[in-house]
Amino acid sequence: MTLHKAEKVIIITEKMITKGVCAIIDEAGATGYTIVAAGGKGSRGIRSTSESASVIDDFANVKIEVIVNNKQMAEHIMNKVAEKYFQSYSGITYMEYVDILRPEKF
Amino acid sequence: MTLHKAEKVIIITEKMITKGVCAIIDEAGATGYTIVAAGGKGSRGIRSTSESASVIDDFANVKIEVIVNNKQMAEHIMNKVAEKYFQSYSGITYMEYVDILRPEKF
Amino acid sequence: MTLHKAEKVIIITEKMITKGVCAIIDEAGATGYTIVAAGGKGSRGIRSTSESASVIDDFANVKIEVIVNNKQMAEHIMNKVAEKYFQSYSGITYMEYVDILRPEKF
Amino acid sequence: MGGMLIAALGSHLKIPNAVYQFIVFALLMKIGLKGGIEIREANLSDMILPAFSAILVGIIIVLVGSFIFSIIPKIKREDGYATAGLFGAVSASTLAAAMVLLEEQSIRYEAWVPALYPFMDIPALLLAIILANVYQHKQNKDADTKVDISGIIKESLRGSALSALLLGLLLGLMTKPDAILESFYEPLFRGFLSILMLVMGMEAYARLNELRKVAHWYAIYAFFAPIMHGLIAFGLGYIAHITVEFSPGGVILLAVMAASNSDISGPPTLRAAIPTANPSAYIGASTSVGTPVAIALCIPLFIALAEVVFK
Amino acid sequence: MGGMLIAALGSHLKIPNAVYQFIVFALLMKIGLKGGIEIREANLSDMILPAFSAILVGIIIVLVGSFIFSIIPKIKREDGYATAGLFGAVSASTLAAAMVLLEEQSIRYEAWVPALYPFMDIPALLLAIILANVYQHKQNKDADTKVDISGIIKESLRGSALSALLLGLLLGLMTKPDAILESFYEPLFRGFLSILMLVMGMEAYARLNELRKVAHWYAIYAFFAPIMHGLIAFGLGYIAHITVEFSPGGVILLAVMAASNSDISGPPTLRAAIPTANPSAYIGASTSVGTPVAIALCIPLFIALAEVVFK
Amino acid sequence: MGGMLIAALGSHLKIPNAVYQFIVFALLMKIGLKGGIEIREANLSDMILPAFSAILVGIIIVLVGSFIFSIIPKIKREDGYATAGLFGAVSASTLAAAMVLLEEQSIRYEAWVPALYPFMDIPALLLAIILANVYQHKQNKDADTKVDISGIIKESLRGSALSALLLGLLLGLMTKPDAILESFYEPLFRGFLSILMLVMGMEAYARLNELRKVAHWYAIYAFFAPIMHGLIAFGLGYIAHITVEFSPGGVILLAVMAASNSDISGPPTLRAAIPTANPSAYIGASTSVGTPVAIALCIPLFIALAEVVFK
Ligand SMILES: Nc1ncnc2c1ncn2[C@@H]1O[C@H](COP(=O)(O)O)[C@@H](O)[C@H]1O
Ligand SMILES: Nc1ncnc2c1ncn2[C@@H]1O[C@H](COP(=O)(O)O)[C@@H](O)[C@H]1O
Ligand SMILES: Nc1ncnc2c1ncn2[C@@H]1O[C@H](COP(=O)(O)O)[C@@H](O)[C@H]1O
Ligand code: NA
Ligand code: NA
Ligand code: NA
Repeated sequence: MTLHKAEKVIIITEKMITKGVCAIIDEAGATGYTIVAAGGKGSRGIRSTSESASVIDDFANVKIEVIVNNKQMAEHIMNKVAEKYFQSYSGITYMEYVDILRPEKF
Repeated sequence: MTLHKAEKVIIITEKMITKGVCAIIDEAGATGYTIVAAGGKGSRGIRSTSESASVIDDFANVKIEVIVNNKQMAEHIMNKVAEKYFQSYSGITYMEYVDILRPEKF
Repeated sequence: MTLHKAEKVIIITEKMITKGVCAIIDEAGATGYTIVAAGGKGSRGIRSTSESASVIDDFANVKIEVIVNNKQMAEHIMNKVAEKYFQSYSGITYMEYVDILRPEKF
Repeated sequence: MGGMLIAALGSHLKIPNAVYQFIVFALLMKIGLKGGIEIREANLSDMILPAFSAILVGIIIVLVGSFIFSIIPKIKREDGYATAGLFGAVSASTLAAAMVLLEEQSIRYEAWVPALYPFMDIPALLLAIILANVYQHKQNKDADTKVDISGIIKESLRGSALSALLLGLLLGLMTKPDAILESFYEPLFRGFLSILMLVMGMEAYARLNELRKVAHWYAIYAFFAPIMHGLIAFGLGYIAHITVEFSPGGVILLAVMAASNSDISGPPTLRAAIPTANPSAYIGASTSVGTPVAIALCIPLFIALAEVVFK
Repeated sequence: MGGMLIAALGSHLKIPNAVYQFIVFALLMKIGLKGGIEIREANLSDMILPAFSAILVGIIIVLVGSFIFSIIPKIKREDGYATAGLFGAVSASTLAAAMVLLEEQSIRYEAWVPALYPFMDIPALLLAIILANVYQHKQNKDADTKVDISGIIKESLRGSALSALLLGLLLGLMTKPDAILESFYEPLFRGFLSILMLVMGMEAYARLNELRKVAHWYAIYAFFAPIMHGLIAFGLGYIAHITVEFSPGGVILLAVMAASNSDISGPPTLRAAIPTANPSAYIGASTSVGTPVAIALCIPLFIALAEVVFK
Repeated sequence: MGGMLIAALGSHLKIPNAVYQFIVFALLMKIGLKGGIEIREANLSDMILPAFSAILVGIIIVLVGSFIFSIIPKIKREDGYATAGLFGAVSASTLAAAMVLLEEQSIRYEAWVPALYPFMDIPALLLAIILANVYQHKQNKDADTKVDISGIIKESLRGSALSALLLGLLLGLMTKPDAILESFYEPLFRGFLSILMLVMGMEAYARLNELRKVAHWYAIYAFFAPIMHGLIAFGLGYIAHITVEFSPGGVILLAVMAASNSDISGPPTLRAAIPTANPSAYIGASTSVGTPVAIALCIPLFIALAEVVFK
């Protein structure tokens, strides 16, 4: 077995723009993504993003992860998302290096 | 304080085979694992794995993370899971390097 | 675009001490954190932490992630949490290296 | 019922999101079903004037609100449009509370009146969004983004709140859901509503903090606007009373709709369509001040007013 | 009720998973409790023939279906077995819809009939799984995996749907849950069912896409199979009517069970036990075509047929 | 109803957490509302002695339990305090089961009796926490952490269970929620309770494993303690019966409260306040042994006893 280097882009942002972020990911040519419900606190206050999360037991953020086999694509996704959304919506994005099993999948 | 290098194996796959994947992890000798509910899109379409997730508000994938202190064990888990399940079920697996606090725990 | 190195601290522990852990994070000077519901198995048994998770379909752990721009702060958070809580509550903590987009945010 | 509003200070009590969503769904289905059944049997011509009044009220509220905020210094224009839009839109829960009160006091209303909800809601949201977008166009002239009106209408109809209401309406119009309405939705109605009121009360308290961070003007607007909006609608409703015998209860409900501000579907719609507006400004004001005023002050006020006027 | 099926096109309306699960649980408990109470008082010998018919129908459906798919070219054998198994299995919601309709039209049936559900469901799933496994054995002869029949039975009894039904049955048999049944489950039954129908309607629409990607044969089978299966069961039920005075309503319900296909417990069971079968094939066909046909076409058809036959 | 306890062995049936939380909320609101309405009309002086008895029972249970565990060798002191606290605290679901049974057998009780819940619950938890903290102080003398009594009281009042009950009480006292109580909470009460019993039964089974890992003494205590606690409370209740005509049903409920152990709010409160105690010890014993004994053995026992004593 050999593992191959790849990049993982992580975007943590408001649930309501999930669709738009996923569209950017698809357009960039990534083969898929994974979404997890999240809560959090950032520069805009505790769960600043949720319309009604203080009383209702809910996570109003999402954490979206994309594995890509190509650093440029990774940076492209990060830039696009930050440009389009992070002025008006709260969110962060960062990157990690991972080892993948089947490089042809990504 | 000293941190120690370790490996983290991540498996993203259909919820329904969680039990089988965890059995492989246990058998491999890992000390534990963490499970998170996830949704996603992969080569098999949006949330291809969920029997009825299009209308019902639910995540039908799981993200399972295992920290191990031994690269061979990590690769063993990845291979076993991919071999046993990834022909019939959708899923991906990859690995990251992490720094752990108490190596004797893992 | 340039990416900057940063540290990500991950803490996986019982849901009920979330507040306390977040207080430690805030005190340490981190700019934010992200929380995800998780289940798991560790040295203290399957989902040992949940008061009533065996029958009720629920995750009783949380996974808290903090991105910091400063390795000392990262280690400080890990130590503080481990010291204060990991004798009486189950939990693990580890660290990863990530590349961030806007270093001034963290 | 109003008394439960401020109750749960500091408590750890939380309502699971799934339950909250289901309660909202059930309330809107109930209003829709009932409305649909009634429209089936109603004289359509009776509905024209009240429906037209609803549209008019929605538009007036947004125009007046936008104007007010535009003359207040240091308020971002987008924030003003969004706030005006939110107060023009309608709250299903406030409306439901008024319905329960009217029934308790046996004040009659045409059962299709609550179904006028979208007639006020959609024009108000739409106008606010259009105004904000036109304003932004003028600011950065190079931008070539067009305002996609039909897209906005579609999105707002597809939102989960309006979907449930319209689905209920349709089912009420086309099928015979009377049995389900009576055996299922009616008994749950009051209980669910009381839980919703509880949630809203806790929410109002929780948002006070947020409100404190934005300009006082929002709080002042949020206090007086519901009363003003309600009175405008009451006046138009009164005209409909004289001309087409619109019932006193109907007039009250129209006024309550005007006084209410959207708590479920409005905020996400506005957030998506006017992303540059600061949600703390409009949500804080409406949730912490506007809604309590609409429920605890306006409903009894308009009932009392109706007793005076229609006696 | 059927009319609500295609309603929510493009809407963002979603039912929380927790609510969906609870509704399914409540429906199955209700059917189980009622069945259990009735079996307590029923003449066991009356039940033998209908129960036996149910088993027989389940087996026949799977055999016939497997045969049909085996002669269609380009269909993977495992997909065929899984589809046949799904159509042999029973849908609690379709069954519940038929129960409500019979009650509305006051057509009497023995209250233990719905409790025959597992008698048709389990043999059908089991047989499909065994056939698929035996087939795979033949393919790769070196493999020494055995077909674990008792394991499959256990797993299918432990599934959340059958667990709830059997639990209800047991409680109905052994305790006196009449009060709870009447005050809690009965009033919720219709409302919950209508919500389930709504979910199924939206689901059917959403799955159409998936269906388009697989062979047309699935859609054709899914359209005709429910009618055929129902008629077979109607025939067997008619024999039971003549021999042991099985009620007309009972015959109809037996036919509806046969016509229905499992929407809750069947898919995951099959997915786990025949992992090589493509779920898009069997789920798409059953959800988008089979279920609507069973509900909107077969139920009225069999009621009409009963009126002709039993007059 | 007790019979459903051991039912669902090995089944995959799970109740969604959101539904579970809502059920608990509804049960406690119902008890609170009813209690509040009744207290409004009750003679306050009638309540003093029973309330005082409740406090006394809570304290006695913890003192006796702590003493018992302190003389058993090899039991960590903190574990003993926590266990005693849990058995001193009250289970809303056990209490509700007793209420339903009393109503079925038409044994009358003052409707404010269930509202005595916090009078026994809070002192018991509080005393256990204080004892454990004082003990720890003595152990490590250098530590300067103080026992924050008012903080503990506040936290326990803010917990979601007590919040819901107190909110219900308040609303019952101050508003007129009779309509909602009757149309919404009453019909749901029994059904929700039966589902809660189901959950508790499955939970009891699941926890047996955990229990096996800790000392036998916990199981022995958990078996006998409910009976003993109930009898103590029955005795004190009897005194109140003689002196202030406390009803026989009230005496039974007081005894059941004492016999019960907290299953919803107690465990997290103790876990947070006595973190060094091992939750497997106290939760295993109470859930797997204490609760079944309280429900299946103590409730009928005390009803029978009341029939003997009060005849
Ligand atoms: N330093 C951080 N570490 C981890 N997550 C963060 C951090 N800062 C922000 N986040 C996440 O990103 C979301 C949006 O952040 P912001 O745009 O700063 O409000 C927050 O709600 C958190 O979930
Ligand atoms: N490139 C990717 N990045 C992140 N997650 C992915 C990616 N591809 C697949 N996944 C996840 O893995 C699951 C199964 O993928 P697949 O087997 O390709 O259908 C998907 O539902 C996603 O949650
Ligand atoms: N080796 C591991 N890999 C991943 N997660 C783990 C591991 N060990 C423990 N955990 C997580 O940490 C939680 C507490 O672990 P413990 O304190 O060992 O009981 C568990 O419930 C898991 O969610
Ligand atoms: Na309005
Ligand atoms: Na069938
Ligand atoms: Na007790």
